[in-house]
Amino acid sequence: MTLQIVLAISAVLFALGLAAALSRSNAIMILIGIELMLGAANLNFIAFWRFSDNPSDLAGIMFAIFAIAVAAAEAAVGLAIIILVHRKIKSVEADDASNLKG
Amino acid sequence: MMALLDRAPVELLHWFLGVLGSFGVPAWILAIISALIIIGTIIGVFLGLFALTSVMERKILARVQNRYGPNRVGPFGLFQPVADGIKMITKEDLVPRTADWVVHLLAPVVMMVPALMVLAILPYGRGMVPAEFDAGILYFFAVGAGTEVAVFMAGWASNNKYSVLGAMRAIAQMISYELPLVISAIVAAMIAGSLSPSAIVAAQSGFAFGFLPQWFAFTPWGFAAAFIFYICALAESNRSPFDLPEGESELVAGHLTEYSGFKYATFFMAEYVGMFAICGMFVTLFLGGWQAPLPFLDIVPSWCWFFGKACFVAFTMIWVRATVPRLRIDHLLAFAWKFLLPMSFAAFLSAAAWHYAGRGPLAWLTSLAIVGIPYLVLGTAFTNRFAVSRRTYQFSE
Amino acid sequence: MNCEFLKTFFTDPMKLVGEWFVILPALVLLLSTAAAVVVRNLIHAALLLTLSFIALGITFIALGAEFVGFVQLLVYVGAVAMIIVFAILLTRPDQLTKSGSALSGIGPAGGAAIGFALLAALLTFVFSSPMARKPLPASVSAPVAAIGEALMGDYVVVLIVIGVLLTAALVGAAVIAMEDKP
Amino acid sequence: MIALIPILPLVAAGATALMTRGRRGPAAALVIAAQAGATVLSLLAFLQTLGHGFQREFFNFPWLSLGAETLSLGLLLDPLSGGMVMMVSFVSLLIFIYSVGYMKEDPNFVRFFCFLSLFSAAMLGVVLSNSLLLTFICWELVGLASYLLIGFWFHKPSAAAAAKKAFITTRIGDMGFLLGMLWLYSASGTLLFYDGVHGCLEVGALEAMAAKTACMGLAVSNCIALLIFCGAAGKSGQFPLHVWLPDAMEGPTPVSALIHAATMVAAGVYLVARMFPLFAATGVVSASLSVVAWIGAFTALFAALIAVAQTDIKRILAYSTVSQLGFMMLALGVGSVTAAMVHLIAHAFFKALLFLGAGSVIHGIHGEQDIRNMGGLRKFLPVTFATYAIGMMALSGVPFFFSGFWSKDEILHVAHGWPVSQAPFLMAVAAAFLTAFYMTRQMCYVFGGSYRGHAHPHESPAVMTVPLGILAAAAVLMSIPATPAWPWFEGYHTGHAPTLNFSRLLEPGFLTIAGLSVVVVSLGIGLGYLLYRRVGEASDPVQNLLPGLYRALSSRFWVDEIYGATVVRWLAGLGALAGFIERRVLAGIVALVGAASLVASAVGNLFDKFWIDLGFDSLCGGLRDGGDLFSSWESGRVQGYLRFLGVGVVLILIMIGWLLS
Repeated sequence: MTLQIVLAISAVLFALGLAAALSRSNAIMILIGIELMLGAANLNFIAFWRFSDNPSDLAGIMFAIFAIAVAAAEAAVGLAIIILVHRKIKSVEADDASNLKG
Repeated sequence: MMALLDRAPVELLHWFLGVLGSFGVPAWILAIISALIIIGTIIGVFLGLFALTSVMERKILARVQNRYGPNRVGPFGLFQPVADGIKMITKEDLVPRTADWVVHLLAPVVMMVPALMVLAILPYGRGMVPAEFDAGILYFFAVGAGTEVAVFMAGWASNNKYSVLGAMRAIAQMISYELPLVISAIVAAMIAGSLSPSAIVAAQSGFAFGFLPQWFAFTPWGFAAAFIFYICALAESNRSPFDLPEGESELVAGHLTEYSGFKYATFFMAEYVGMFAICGMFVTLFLGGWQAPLPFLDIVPSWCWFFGKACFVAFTMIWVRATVPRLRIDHLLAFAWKFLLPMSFAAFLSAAAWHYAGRGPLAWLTSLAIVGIPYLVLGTAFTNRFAVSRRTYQFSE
Repeated sequence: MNCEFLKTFFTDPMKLVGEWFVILPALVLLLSTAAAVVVRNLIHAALLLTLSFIALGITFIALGAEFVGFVQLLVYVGAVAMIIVFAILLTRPDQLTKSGSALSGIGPAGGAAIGFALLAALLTFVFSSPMARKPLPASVSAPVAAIGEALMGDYVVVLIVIGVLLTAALVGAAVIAMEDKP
Repeated sequence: MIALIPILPLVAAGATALMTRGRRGPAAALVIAAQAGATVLSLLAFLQTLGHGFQREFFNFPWLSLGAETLSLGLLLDPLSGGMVMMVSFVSLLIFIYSVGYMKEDPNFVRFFCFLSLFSAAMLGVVLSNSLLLTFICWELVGLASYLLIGFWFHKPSAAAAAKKAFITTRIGDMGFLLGMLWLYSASGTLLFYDGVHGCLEVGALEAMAAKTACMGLAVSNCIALLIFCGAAGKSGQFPLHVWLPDAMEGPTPVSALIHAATMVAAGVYLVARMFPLFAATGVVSASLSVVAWIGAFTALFAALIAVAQTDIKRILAYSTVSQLGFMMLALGVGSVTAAMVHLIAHAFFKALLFLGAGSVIHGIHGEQDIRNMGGLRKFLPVTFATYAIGMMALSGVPFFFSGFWSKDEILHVAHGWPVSQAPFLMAVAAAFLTAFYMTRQMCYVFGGSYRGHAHPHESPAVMTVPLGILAAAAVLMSIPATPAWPWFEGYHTGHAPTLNFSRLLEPGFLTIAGLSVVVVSLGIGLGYLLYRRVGEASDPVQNLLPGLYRALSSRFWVDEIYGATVVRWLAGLGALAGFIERRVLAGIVALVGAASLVASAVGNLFDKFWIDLGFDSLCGGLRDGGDLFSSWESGRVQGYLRFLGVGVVLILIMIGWLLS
């Protein structure tokens, strides 16, 4: 088992998240895509920690923990915004929220 | 003799594996067999407890309400669960036509899996922990979070307004009560200095003055945390007075409305096993786990103490169910966010003070003050807020 | 009754089942994620996403980061997945199964094309880099105590900042989603 | 201890910001107590600078380290800042007290005091700073406080617009300031004024900067000085950036008095005075100082002309402030820091007095600001009248007993001695004449004749009249240290002990100038009185004089021409032209479009108004077309941006891969 396998898995996960964020028009799906990309990043952190020569250096683990915390905060605020937008314009399509468009 | 009895389950397992080994069975197969035996034993014990509790609950409730309860099947109605089980299995499995049947089918399974999985880290007796690892408490809550998904799946897949509303209520309630639950558990972990359940049990060993058990529930912060944990445990397992999600008068049966037959039985079972698991966690965290309450009672096997205590806690839950009326949803959430959460923070601070004040009489005073003052303030505020006043009805004229 | 198998399974699964213990949950992860991305029913997408979060957590555990795995399960399955579900139910109460298929601009093909291009680029890097061919070192572990020490030691400032961030996010989310007072 | 002077009001501002609207008493008490503390400390600092053989004191501390570079901040106490800090904190204190009465009925009383205190802290910071960076920070804070206070009644659209205008116009100047600061840092390696050896205003750095040439034969020091002067001109309302100052009168009157008369607008003058060594690095007749002198003189005359045509009591004072600031700049430009600072401090007192008097008048007749609706207020507001008259005489430069006479005389004197040209001197004389004239006109309108309004005038409460009295006393007493007979200020700034010598009054050079000035002032006042003596008796005196031009009266500048026909025709024509440029070209275009269109408008004035319009139309059309092109990229679709991002990431990855292989 080499680092390649894990990195390839995380690359696929990231690409899937990106595709979700780019091609789904529902704001919630965009948010989900972003969460997936963050998850892929976390997988990379863990993988590099696992395959490092000095596993007592916990930087990778720490980064993953903090990234999870930040992602949770992001999801909470993002979904709150989506709910608010839905209340104002009765839609969660990202393209419908264009009141500030020039 | 007594020591042997204490270790009886382990010795039995080793003896059996030894016999198998003497027939030349390879080690890795032995390991798998050993694991399967342990898992089977635990599931068997808990399902037996579930059967016992379901009938005992009905009998206790009946006695409280001045009735007899089930007394037809077997001696004292003890075989009632068997009859119930046969009925459940043979009943028709109804699935609404508009339901999302895959999710509808998966929901009880998803409900059962975490309920059984959390049993893996409870220390059942001296040296009897199925899976011992560092972050055991974290594991308990992480896996337990799966229940919420199951509840949502059940509610949504039924495609029924009552079900969806019941599921949403249940999830809101679980999320709200999970915070104080986890924080009060962390309080115990903090004093024990470890997230491992067996280390927490070990930290509660010994007796003060030779007879007082040094359980966490017998300290000011521990008592507060245990109380919060207990209330939250009631709410997490959707038991009265927090059983709004299935409040029959409002929501028929909440997310369980569209379930029948074996699926319903699975849900029912999962809820009881979950309740026992959380009782076991309560015992582990605050009531000294498998340790005897008095020094001379040490002769009773440790696993007996664990199950005895867990059953006692379960009994108090039934008792509460029989006596306390159901809450209203806004009161329920306000109670979690405005009382339990601040109180759990107070318990947290109190435990820190206890640790840094040297765990002596001074520590008693300070931690008592840190827990007691917020309790008085918040309690007074809440009593005034929800004081029973004369009810007036808009259209009463 | 101390079960070596279960203990080893959770703490050093590599020893027992080798790399399959990483690859199996990873496969579940990728399949469920792919399904979540393409499925039209939002609720199904959310449930599949929950499954992929669980699989991701197990992958972390399989890689030896037991603590991070549990945190992932607790936070994502217990909280994030649930608020996503809440958001879905709150934003389309009467058309639960309406697909989010109204696509904009260059459409799903464009998004997928960009995704594939990125994937191709990343995989080229991964498979051409000599560093990535590094074999798995001997078993490592990150004991919870060490993580705790690090959190309260070297990373204490970050921890506090994250705490402030989470508090701000909690308050902010509550304020944002609050009903306007008439 | 010096640091406490700005910190006290800052703390008070912070504490007040946290108070609720209802806590009027505590807020005012806190702010005034803090300001009083700052005043006492300022007095101590000032007394310290009075001591014989006083050396400048400073302390610096590192603020920000970027690699090997360290940015330091510091505080400085020398005679220049000592006198200034005394004036600022004292005038602020008086105006704070006055505000208690003036703002009594405002619902946002607490907010007002919070802003005032913030302003005071920032202004004291500007004065005491020993680092151009700290000066800039406080400078911007002062601008912010000014913005907040001008727009204090933000529900009035005109106030909100005026606040924006003030902020944006000064920002154009500050851009120059910022550029100058950056250039100074790169040229001298420090932003500290003095730190013993390496400060940017000390000999070594100055010589280095004066020796290098930037462009068109200008020394680096002069370029930097000119850039910094942009900032000073913006703050001090020098032509062409003066347009915001009259509009700033939309703010509450104490604000006009404090910020737009006494302190903030003087900050520009103070800045030039502080940076004077840099301006004069290539000699006292450097290119930068010449620009300062010409602009100062032009502004003095130009603003005085406009002031003649105004009818709003506060606007007249505002243009007068612009004009007086021009005088100060002129003094700096011809090389006399002392004359500028004397005039600055004297002006601060009497202009604050005039504004507070105007505020008292406005307060007394319930918010009316048009002088045509006043008249005869001498009887109703006796205290205000008396103090206002003192202020007016000080501003006009009535001889001997008023500070304005001596300080203005000093400026005329140094301008006369400027070797480059006599034109600024003549402009200043004309401006002095106009000053006396328009102040007399205003006095006649407001206090002379009979009352023409409808409200019931009443005298203001003691909390307002007492500060008026104190300021009036100061306006008179300031004449003592300003006379050439006892050149105390000069001695204070140069470090020599002053001696009392009346014979200096009789020197021929001085006598000529003083005589000229007396004549000019008498002419101005006399002419004004002659014309406006009976202004209150007829409903519209102008109509009586020239009924044929009555229609032109509907617009208020045309009033100028009628006055011009009776006084000096060319003068009025110039006034109208100045007013026209002011209103139509500068106010509209400069403030909004910015420095670039200033050039276009100057060219446009030479040719034809339509030519400008045409040019602008095509320019705007081109801009719009370009905007359409870019806005098609800005689709407002968040996913569109995301896609660009994704494509960008892929491209970057491919590029990295290509570079690596």
